[in-house]
Amino acid sequence: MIENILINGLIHGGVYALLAIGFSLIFGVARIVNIAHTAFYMIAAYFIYTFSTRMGLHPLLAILLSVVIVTLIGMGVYQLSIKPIQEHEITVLIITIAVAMVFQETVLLIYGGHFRGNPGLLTGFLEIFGVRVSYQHLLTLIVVLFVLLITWWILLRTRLGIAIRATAQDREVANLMGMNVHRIAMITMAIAVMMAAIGGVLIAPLSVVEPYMWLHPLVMVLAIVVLGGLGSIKGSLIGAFILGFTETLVVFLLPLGAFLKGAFSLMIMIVVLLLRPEGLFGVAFEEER
Amino acid sequence: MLLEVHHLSVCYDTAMILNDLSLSVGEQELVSVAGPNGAGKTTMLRAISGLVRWEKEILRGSRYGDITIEGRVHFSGERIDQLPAHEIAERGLLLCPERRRPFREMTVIENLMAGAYLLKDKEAIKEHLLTVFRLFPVLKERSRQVSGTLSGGEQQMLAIGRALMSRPKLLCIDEPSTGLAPLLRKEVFQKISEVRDSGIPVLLVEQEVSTVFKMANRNYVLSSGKIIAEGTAQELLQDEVLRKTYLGL
Amino acid sequence: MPVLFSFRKIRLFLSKEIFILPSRIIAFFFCLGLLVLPLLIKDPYLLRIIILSSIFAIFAASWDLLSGYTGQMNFGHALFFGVAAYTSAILNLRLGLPPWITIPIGALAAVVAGLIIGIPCLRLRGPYLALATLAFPIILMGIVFTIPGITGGELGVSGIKPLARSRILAYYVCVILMMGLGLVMWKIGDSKTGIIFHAIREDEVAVRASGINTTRYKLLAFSLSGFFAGISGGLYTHFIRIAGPSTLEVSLSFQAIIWAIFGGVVTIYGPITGVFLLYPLMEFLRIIPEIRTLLFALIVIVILLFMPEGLTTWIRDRMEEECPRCKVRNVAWRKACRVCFADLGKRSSEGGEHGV
Amino acid sequence: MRGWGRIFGSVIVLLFIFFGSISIAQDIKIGVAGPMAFIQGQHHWFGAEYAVEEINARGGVLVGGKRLPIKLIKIDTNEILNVPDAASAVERAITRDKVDFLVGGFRTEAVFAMQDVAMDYKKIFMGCGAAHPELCARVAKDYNKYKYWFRVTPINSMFLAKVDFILLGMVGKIMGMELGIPKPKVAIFAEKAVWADPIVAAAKENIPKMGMEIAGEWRPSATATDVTAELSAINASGAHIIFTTISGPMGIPYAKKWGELKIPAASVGINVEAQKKGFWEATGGLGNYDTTMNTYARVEITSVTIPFYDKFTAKAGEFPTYNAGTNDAIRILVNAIEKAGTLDADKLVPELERTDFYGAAGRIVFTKDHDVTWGPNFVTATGTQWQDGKLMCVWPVNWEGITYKGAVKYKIPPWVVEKWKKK
Repeated sequence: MIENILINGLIHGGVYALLAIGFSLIFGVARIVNIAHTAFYMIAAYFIYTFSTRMGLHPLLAILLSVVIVTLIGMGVYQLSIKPIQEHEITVLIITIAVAMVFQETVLLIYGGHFRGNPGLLTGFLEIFGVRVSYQHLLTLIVVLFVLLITWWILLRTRLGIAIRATAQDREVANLMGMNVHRIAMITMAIAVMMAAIGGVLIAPLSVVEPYMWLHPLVMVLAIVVLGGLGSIKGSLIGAFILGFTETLVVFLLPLGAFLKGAFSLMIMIVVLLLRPEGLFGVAFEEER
Repeated sequence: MLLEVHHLSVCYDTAMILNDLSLSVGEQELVSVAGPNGAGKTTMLRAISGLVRWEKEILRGSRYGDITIEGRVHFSGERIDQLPAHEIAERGLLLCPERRRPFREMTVIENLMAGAYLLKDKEAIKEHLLTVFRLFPVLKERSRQVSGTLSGGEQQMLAIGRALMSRPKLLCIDEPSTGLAPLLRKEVFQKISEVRDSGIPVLLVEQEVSTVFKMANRNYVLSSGKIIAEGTAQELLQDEVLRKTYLGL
Repeated sequence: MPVLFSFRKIRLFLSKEIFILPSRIIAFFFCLGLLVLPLLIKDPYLLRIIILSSIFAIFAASWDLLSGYTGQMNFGHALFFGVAAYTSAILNLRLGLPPWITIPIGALAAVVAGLIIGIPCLRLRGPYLALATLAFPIILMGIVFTIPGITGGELGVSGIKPLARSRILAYYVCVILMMGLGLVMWKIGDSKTGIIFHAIREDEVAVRASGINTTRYKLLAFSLSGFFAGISGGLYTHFIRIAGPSTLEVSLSFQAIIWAIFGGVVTIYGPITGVFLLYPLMEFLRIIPEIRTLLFALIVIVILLFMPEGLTTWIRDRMEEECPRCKVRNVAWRKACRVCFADLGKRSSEGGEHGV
Repeated sequence: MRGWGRIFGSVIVLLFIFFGSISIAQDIKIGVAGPMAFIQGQHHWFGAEYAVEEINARGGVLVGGKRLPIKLIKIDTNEILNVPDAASAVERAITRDKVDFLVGGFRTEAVFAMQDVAMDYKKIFMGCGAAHPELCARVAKDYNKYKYWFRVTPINSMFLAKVDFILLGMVGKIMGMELGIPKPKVAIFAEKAVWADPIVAAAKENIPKMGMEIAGEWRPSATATDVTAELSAINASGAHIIFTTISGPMGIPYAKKWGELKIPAASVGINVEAQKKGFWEATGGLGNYDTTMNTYARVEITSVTIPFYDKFTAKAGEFPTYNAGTNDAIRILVNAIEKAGTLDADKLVPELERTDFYGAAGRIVFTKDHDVTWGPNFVTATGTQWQDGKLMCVWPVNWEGITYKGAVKYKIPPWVVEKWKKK
């Protein structure tokens, strides 16, 4: 039981972290609430389905192709439909909703509303203390943690990472330090979409691939970034694991209330906001400009 | 002259913040600009460093109305008022903004590295870091601390240090003494004159006239977006009207 | 003769207040058109589309009243709609109350919901508020599913009395309510309260500093908006004759935002225009059902890329101009203001100083 | 003057509507209402097309000495996403496309709304997709208004539960015989949805009566995508059988994880995803041995079942699910029209009430409240099990004297046998 909670919590938390960190980065760097963020995750899952199940490519090649294509799509969307009207924050919001709708409808048109599954790289399971854990889960866990570590390293240790974080915290000062905020926003968009795509590719074998699979993660990601504090990367990471574990715990400990896991996570978010209106690691608003 | 500002005017919608302002800063100089609240001191620095243009671009077409900028700014003989802020920084004009604004979630050392963004040479970065640490030993002590938790004085040192990391040709500092205790103010001003002495000219905007005028080579007095007086500390402080009305002495 | 007198009064009113601005002329003929339409065309399907458009127009305008005017971004506007829909449906089904009682009670329930979420959300600002409000309908949906005995779970509450005996009657109820409530909301936006709402959006700290209790005004905005959204929710329930979880879905909240921003916010008439263009558009696109939503989304993207401030705002700014002195709107080609006769010539940088 | 004009105008409009729908008809228009972007709507459509192709091939429907062809109108209700959209779509089809009859419907919340619209226009609506009893209970409550509604598929959710328990009992009995488990433990695994509630309640009451034991109850969200947690808990509870009630997408990850982790409990009940052909691909074959209730199966329920099943599968690339009942619905409708010799709905209703029709799903006879009759020698529904890539019929086998030709014996998953055989 505890092992299960641990592994499931880590996987959920990890995938949410992949999505939430990207969302948070874009929000910080470009001040965009990107509703389409998890839609990238959805189309990545469809790409991997197409490449591996339909076309029978080697799984690793399929993964690589899916991530690269989705990243390019993400950059295209930013360049064509977000950048031109970036200053109208609320209009950008609608555009991103519409972009998500476009993705969803395109997928629906091509694949229909069928629930698709994708085979994992590995089958079989490992028995740890009498608890069965599938290899696919373990693999996913390792990859998620690995990607998170790489992201962490990029953000913390490289020149680009420092520029991204600086821009996320204060665009104006970053500009003053000689950082080309527009270019950094573009790079950030690419990184964020790539993380979402990796999340989608990883989740495809564990879950159902369907055109609406972006909605629940979207709500969760929004809850996570608010919980952790908008624009705070540390907050997103910790928030993701808090809510990932909350979901898992609710499922395990309240068998009758498993359908409440979404509502539960959101209530946690609201309670945190009541105590700390700027989220766990957010900057109090008087400070920001 | 290193920096020359000619007839600069800035309007936010219909409100005129700067009105035909001209000033200049020479090599090796520390120049101060003083004036009452709302005189347009901060806007002047933001206009020179390219932030007003940036703001104009961001607010374009929104309901907050348009920003208009007129006039010319020359830096090392090159016209820079049409350049975006990050390119102005690339040319060596750095602004240390009002209220210090460190990258709060990042540590002191990361803040300094962010300041060194324009440099690609690792050796040069190391060298500049040593220089900054020599100037502000306190930053070395706190280098692993998250900057949001520093005291106000330390944050000010960090902000100046961050701007110095890219070895600017001109450092503009906006109101460094705000919210600091008198003792700390003195220390900050001391550091700023050390910066000038190390060969980096400084354009300093400050309300705390008594200290600044003495240490600056030349001073300007700004009111309602216009330069109303210019000169050394002695010249300006002799003028009774100026002292009473504009400098509050 | 009194009749003649009132006729002249009407004509005076029309020429002084309506036919002075293109936007008002358009609004006038739009309303007139809606009122006479059923006399000419009795197609129930057409009437249905206009009825639903009217209902959603109230809904979108109420979002504007809250989020557009005060800047309190509400991502969970469906909460009001759903609360009112369920309340009126259950009252009608269990107690057999007629629609004209259940709809106002439902709206009051939505006001209560507005207060319940408004109070904890008062401390939140900007995107935090937006994302927190998104959560409430989802939480409520969780509750709806936990008590299926009352709410019917995923099946919803059905077997409700229709809004009116005939389609035309329902049409007039909805259309007239839409116009009336739209006018009321517009007046609120123009009143002193509305100006304070504006001010809260622009700079809340400054408003508080000038001695105004912003908390009270924000709660007022939440309850007013909740009330109007609630009316639309009640109308919807009685028209469709079912209240189900679809009234609480995230997509409905997003729909409201799309309509409002497409039309242009902080105007009230913008969201109404948005609904009256986009809802029938969606119906028209039924001719190509496969790509209907896709086309809808693409149209929204393209139009907003060209008119980021919304459709009506874009058009209005090309037809009309605000007098810099007395803030009254004028036709763009007028040379002097129609009220204070201030010069409306092209403003230059000196022109700004003239005004001061 | 104006008043007269208005009355005159409306009379003309009314006459136009009146004659427009009845006398000028060159063909019979049947609206197929369903979420066309989704598999449910596609089954509605393919089922209807299959029936209409055959009927039109033999010349159409004989009405009053004339043969009229049937024209199908596709009504994309978008009902899964948008309920008012569904009602509008139906009204559009009735007023614009002038459909004479309606078949289809899926999401219960939307079907209620569509039913109301159809009844307002007195259009016969043959439901093929929503199982809620209330839909037919309305006929009993307000006969004059709702008499135009008939349900062809699926069977009422009450009977759905009944079949469900029969399947469970069968598996329990086989496990008892083959593995020597005297009192199998049953884990109740049902999605959290209203339609599943009565089944769960009945399960809690019936399972002990059936000589079995309840190991626990798990109710994940209908839209859950990962049920590893629940399955681990079931594994720990020592259950021998998992009694499933799943209609949502969760059916895929459930079966996948069940097969992958080799949870030692036979899975039986309702899993709508397992009724579909894509299930095998979606689970990567891990859903082998999952058993679900079904409407059709490739067995001889009646003489028309297998041809229908094969042609449908060839055409749609999918096994027919209950939504494909539009096929039987249209045939029933056509029979009634030919017998009554009219398209007048009021005259057709009594004729439809007298229906006794051997369709692909079995012998269809309507109850007093226009629901499809369930029972031996009527529509029974089927039990199907995935056996190595094929969906086999495993029930009814020797039930009330009925065995459909082609049905096979239920197989206990080998890992379940392995786990419990030794004891």
